[in-house]
Amino acid sequence: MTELTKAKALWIYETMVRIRRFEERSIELFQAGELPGFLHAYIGEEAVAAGVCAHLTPKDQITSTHRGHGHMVAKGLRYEGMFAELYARRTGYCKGKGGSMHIADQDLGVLGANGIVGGGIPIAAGAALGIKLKGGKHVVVSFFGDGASNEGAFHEGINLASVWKLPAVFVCENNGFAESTPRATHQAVRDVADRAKAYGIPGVSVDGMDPAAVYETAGEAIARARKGEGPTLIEAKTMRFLGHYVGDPGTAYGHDKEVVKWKKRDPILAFGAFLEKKKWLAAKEREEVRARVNAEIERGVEFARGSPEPDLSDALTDIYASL
Amino acid sequence: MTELTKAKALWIYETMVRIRRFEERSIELFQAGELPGFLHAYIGEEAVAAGVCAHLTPKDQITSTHRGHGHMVAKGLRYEGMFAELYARRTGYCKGKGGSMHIADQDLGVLGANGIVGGGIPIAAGAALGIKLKGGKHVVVSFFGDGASNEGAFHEGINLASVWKLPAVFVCENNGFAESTPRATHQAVRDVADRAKAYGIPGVSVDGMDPAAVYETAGEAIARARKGEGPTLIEAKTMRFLGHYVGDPGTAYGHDKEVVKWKKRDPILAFGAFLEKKKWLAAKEREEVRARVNAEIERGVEFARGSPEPDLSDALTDIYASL
Amino acid sequence: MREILFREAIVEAMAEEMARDETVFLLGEDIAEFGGSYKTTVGLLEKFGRERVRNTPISEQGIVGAALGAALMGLRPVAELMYIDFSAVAMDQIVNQVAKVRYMFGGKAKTALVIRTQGGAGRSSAAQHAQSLEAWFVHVPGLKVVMPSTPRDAKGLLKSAIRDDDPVFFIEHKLLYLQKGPVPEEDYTIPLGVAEVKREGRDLTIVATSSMVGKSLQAAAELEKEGVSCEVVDPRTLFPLDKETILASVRKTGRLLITHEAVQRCGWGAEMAAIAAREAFDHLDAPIVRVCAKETPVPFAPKLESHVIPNKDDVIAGARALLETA
Amino acid sequence: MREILFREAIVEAMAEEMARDETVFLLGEDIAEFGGSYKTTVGLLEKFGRERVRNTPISEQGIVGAALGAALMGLRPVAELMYIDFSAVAMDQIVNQVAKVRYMFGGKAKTALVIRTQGGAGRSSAAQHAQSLEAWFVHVPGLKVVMPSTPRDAKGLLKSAIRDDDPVFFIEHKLLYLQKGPVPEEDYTIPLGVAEVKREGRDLTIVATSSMVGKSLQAAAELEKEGVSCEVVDPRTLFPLDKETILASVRKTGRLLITHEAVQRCGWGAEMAAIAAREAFDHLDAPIVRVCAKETPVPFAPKLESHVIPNKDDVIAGARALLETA
Ligand SMILES: Cc1ncc(C[n+]2csc(CCOP(=O)(O)OP(=O)(O)O)c2C)c(N)n1
Ligand SMILES: Cc1ncc(C[n+]2csc(CCOP(=O)(O)OP(=O)(O)O)c2C)c(N)n1
Ligand SMILES: [Mg+2]
Ligand SMILES: [Mg+2]
Repeated sequence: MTELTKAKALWIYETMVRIRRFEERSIELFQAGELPGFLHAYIGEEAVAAGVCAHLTPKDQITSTHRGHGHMVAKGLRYEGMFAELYARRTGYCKGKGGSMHIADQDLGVLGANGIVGGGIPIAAGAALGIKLKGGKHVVVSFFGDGASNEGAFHEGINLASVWKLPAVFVCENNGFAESTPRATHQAVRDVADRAKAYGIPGVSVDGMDPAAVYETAGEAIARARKGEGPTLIEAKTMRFLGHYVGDPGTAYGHDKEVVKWKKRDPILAFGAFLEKKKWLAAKEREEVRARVNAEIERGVEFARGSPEPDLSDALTDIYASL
Repeated sequence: MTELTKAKALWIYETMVRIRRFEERSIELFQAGELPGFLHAYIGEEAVAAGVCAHLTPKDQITSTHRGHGHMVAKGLRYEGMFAELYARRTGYCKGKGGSMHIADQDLGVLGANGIVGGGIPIAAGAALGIKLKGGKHVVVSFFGDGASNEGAFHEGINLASVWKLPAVFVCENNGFAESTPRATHQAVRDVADRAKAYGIPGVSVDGMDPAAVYETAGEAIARARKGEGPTLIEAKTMRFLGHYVGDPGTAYGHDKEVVKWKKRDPILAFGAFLEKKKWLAAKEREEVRARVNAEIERGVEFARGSPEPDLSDALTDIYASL
Repeated sequence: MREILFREAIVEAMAEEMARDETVFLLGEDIAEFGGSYKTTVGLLEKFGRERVRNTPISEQGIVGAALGAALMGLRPVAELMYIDFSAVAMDQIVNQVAKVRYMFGGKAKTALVIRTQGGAGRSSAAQHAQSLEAWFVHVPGLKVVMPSTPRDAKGLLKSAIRDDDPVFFIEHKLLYLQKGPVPEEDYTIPLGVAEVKREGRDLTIVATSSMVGKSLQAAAELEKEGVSCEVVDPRTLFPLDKETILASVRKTGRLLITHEAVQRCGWGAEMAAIAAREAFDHLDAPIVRVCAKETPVPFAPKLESHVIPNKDDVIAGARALLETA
Repeated sequence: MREILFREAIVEAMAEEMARDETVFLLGEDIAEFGGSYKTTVGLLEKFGRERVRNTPISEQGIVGAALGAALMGLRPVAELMYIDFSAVAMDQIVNQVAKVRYMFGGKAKTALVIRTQGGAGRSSAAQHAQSLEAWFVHVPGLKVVMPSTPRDAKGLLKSAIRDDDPVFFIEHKLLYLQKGPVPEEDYTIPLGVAEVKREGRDLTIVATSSMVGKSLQAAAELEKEGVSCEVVDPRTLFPLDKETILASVRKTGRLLITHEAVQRCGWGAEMAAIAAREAFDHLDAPIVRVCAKETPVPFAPKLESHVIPNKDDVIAGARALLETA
């Protein structure tokens, strides 16, 4: 069993705050018309990214999704490069060519957000294969949503990982909706974790609003993977607090009603309270975290704003390594 | 429970013989160089097609595979048109344009063999949707192999059928091999039937060498589907007695060893013995069946041989309904 | 004539055909309560109910396969793929199944279905949400391919597509949805396979598809001021292709510019150029010019995106270059 | 020089690169004990073991995705798709992931991988096992596309493809596997992006790909007897394309025939024709001729199949027509 130490708990708390604040600030900037494209906010689901990534080193890899900012922050990407990417600046993680849905940084073990639902899952299997073939002890975590678990890529990717016993962990962030489509109308299975049975691998459902629970469950799966015992499917039951994308009020499909009860379980508030009870983090210290994060956020935004736009010639580089 | 009447039992027996003889004769013709393309023989698996199709009317639909002749015969397609198709004649079910892997006849409820492994599964879901929308009481049976159950199309098609509670039955003919790849190396799940759990539908494993068992299991699933209770995944454990395609000796990958024990359970011999014990079919009558089928076979072959080849102009028809 | 949005024209076309023919139904991701990502199915759930306006799981192979299966049973499904980029997920069903069953089955198959999708750049949606992939589908015998450029065409062509007995791949452009234009109130259709001369001219022919039609008309208006008279032809359906109308224009003007939003290499414009170079060889006074996207994935940065996607000025520059060559 | 089969050349290329570089490994359906459907991996399991010669489940999205993931980790996977027709199943991974990650990630991504596949008609394999789909992949920035026509080219190009840092889509023709040809014994590579003049000539240029190269050489030999001198150019890689070599030939002969096995409309020949019509406009003495497959799914009947697929006589007829026009 993976014990949650004070240091890890504080890291998780701060990471959740860092994710939340990144998203809140991005939304402001987006609504102010400063950011092009569109955004899918991770707010409400922070416990999943933070609880899982607490186990990962920079050499461990993740694949992410359209709703990927949370994973990036938790995996150690810096605000500067992330904001710069959202601002489409040259200093962004993808030089402004990728944007919100394609942030990546192989140096920090991020194999990319992905605009194709489910698209990262086979890639994660492949990265795990790569690690295995190279004899490494690292793992790959693939994040995706409940909706993604209906894509063929989910099936093929996990099946491959299971027959090859790859060091991969598949984390389904089950927020009950695929865009506007409630889970009950897009899959008839009781828990997404049950799908593990189709691959002969362990499947675990966990409370995705509780970072300690996520941390523990992920810890076991990741340890299994590191030991060469193969993949696990984790389902974290969670909820996005906002619409599918920034601008979607969520009213058309009952999300607005559903979300009310989930907000009462805000992972940051709940975990903050838990830490206070444990005497690991006082209310005042929470404010310090917040202030520190805010300062960092503003540095990130300033960095991005002050960064140059790409040159027109950048449009035609990075297509090939060599021609 | 679906009782196996004498009439049904005799139909199943004769159907198995009809399949076997069709395949044996096709192989002869192929080896004599009379048939172009390639063939995947169904020999050994006859109990599945016969046991399932015994429940179907011409208005019930099936989708089939590259190894489809057995399904076609069981679904009522005539030797004439089938041989003519293998001979690439104009009188074939597809006017010689489809060949072994694409035989189809919508009038008899055959939505096509398919050269794409898994490709028929979403189509079956769609046909079941079509039936449901039209208010019909018919069902769709989709046949496919163990290998196919690793394709994304399997996952997407069955999930769709399950959320829409469509009148479909998915029959996995688990013969333990996908071409040369043994099942244990292509999927880690114990039984393919376990994959039903990923869709919240019943999954049943049945002895695919025993037509009575297949008949019973399929009967329940089909009845469920007709009643509007949604799809079932049936796994029939079986074995092809020959290589993957005609010409593959099966020696490279251990099939030759594996098949030895299965041949002892030849469904035609075993079911013949069962019928004899039941006093439903004497040894002499078995010979009559065989003779009758053989005569029919030869009529089919003669028909095909005597049929005209397509005209060159046929190459460019049937691409569009109208232009 | 009343003016409505392109996306409203799409909604109307489906509403009318669904009212007219009860075998028509819709399936796709988030097309029900949500009314579609680009609001092209708004109100249809309310009008026609959940059986005929079906939200699907995120399963593009499933969507297209289901459409085909239902079509084989005699229905007329209209499947939506949210972005043309996602057609890649469903490519097997589109190309190996939908397009080929009629032929493989010797003609005995009902395949009256429409796959509606949305493509093109211009919203900073980056490389996986902004492609123009029409050439892939034109390359596949068995499919018909439609790319409307105006609300009027969108409605008339979609109605024809739904009534057509062949599979139609119907591509809408994300930037056109909010364009307004005159659309007749009475029932009408526009046949597949008929191009339209959107503007008459003498000096050169611009063959433009989808979003490039409007940009070409703007370019033509500017060039007019310089005394250059452009004819703008919109093929509207890329297959079947109305070669006659296009070639008649080329023979008249002697100069051809082809423009589309897809990347140039192996884009549809290559086929158009090859046809014109062959069938109007003696009438061409100058080499054919193609004005297409630069050969790169679509970048996120708006500055780069508008750099790689052809615009009015690129058309003007192309036209000038075309007129300067002997 | 010793002669070996095309398929043996493929095996040798992989064996040598695997011996040379231990990051190279293979994955695909039935490539291990079975040695591949067309025997292009025979003996490699024995030489390199099960870790580096990996049988996969029937999961084309999985295969390509896994190749990409492994490449991102610094390996050099060579993935086999048993038939090019099945690339449709994996299209999303090929086009939206493999081809684009380098660009989307701003250049920071290792994507050294090869997708080997097999295409073309001629064995009565019908519509889902006989396509020629190269144009799709040429249309996708980020991919390189190779189509060898001889054992020597196959080996040299495959070795280059494996060493290349970009994703290479490598298309072998099923009918070529059993063709024998001279292949050097010593280590050699053939660079991507370099065409080869397979036969020199004066009167017309035939640009031919894959299986059409051999047929074109036969046609050229026959035409020679009539006093017609054909130059046959094999681009070998469709992207990057060696335009210089091809256009130099066209400028010399003034006449161009393009031939491939894919259907004509929106095939690669359209691009080639558009390029030549533009860049050699003043040198063309006659309209460009394309000799391609008829626009239909591939039929099963051998008689129909050989009717729709272009052959030597079609090339000869095309050449004659080309020479007759002014
Ligand atoms: C292949 C593909 N199909 C559809 C979409 C459009 N799309 C983007 S996000 C989304 C919903 C995803 O739902 P889920 O996987 O549950 O993730 P969530 O948004 O809930 O985090 C859809 C349908 C896409 N991007 N890719
Ligand atoms: C999409 C696709 N991938 C691969 C193939 C090649 N192929 C044809 S049959 C076959 C094995 C199928 O195995 P299974 O589904 O178990 O059916 P079986 O042959 O055992 O009846 C393969 C790999 C194909 N036809 N289609
Ligand atoms: Mg979700
Ligand atoms: Mg099998």
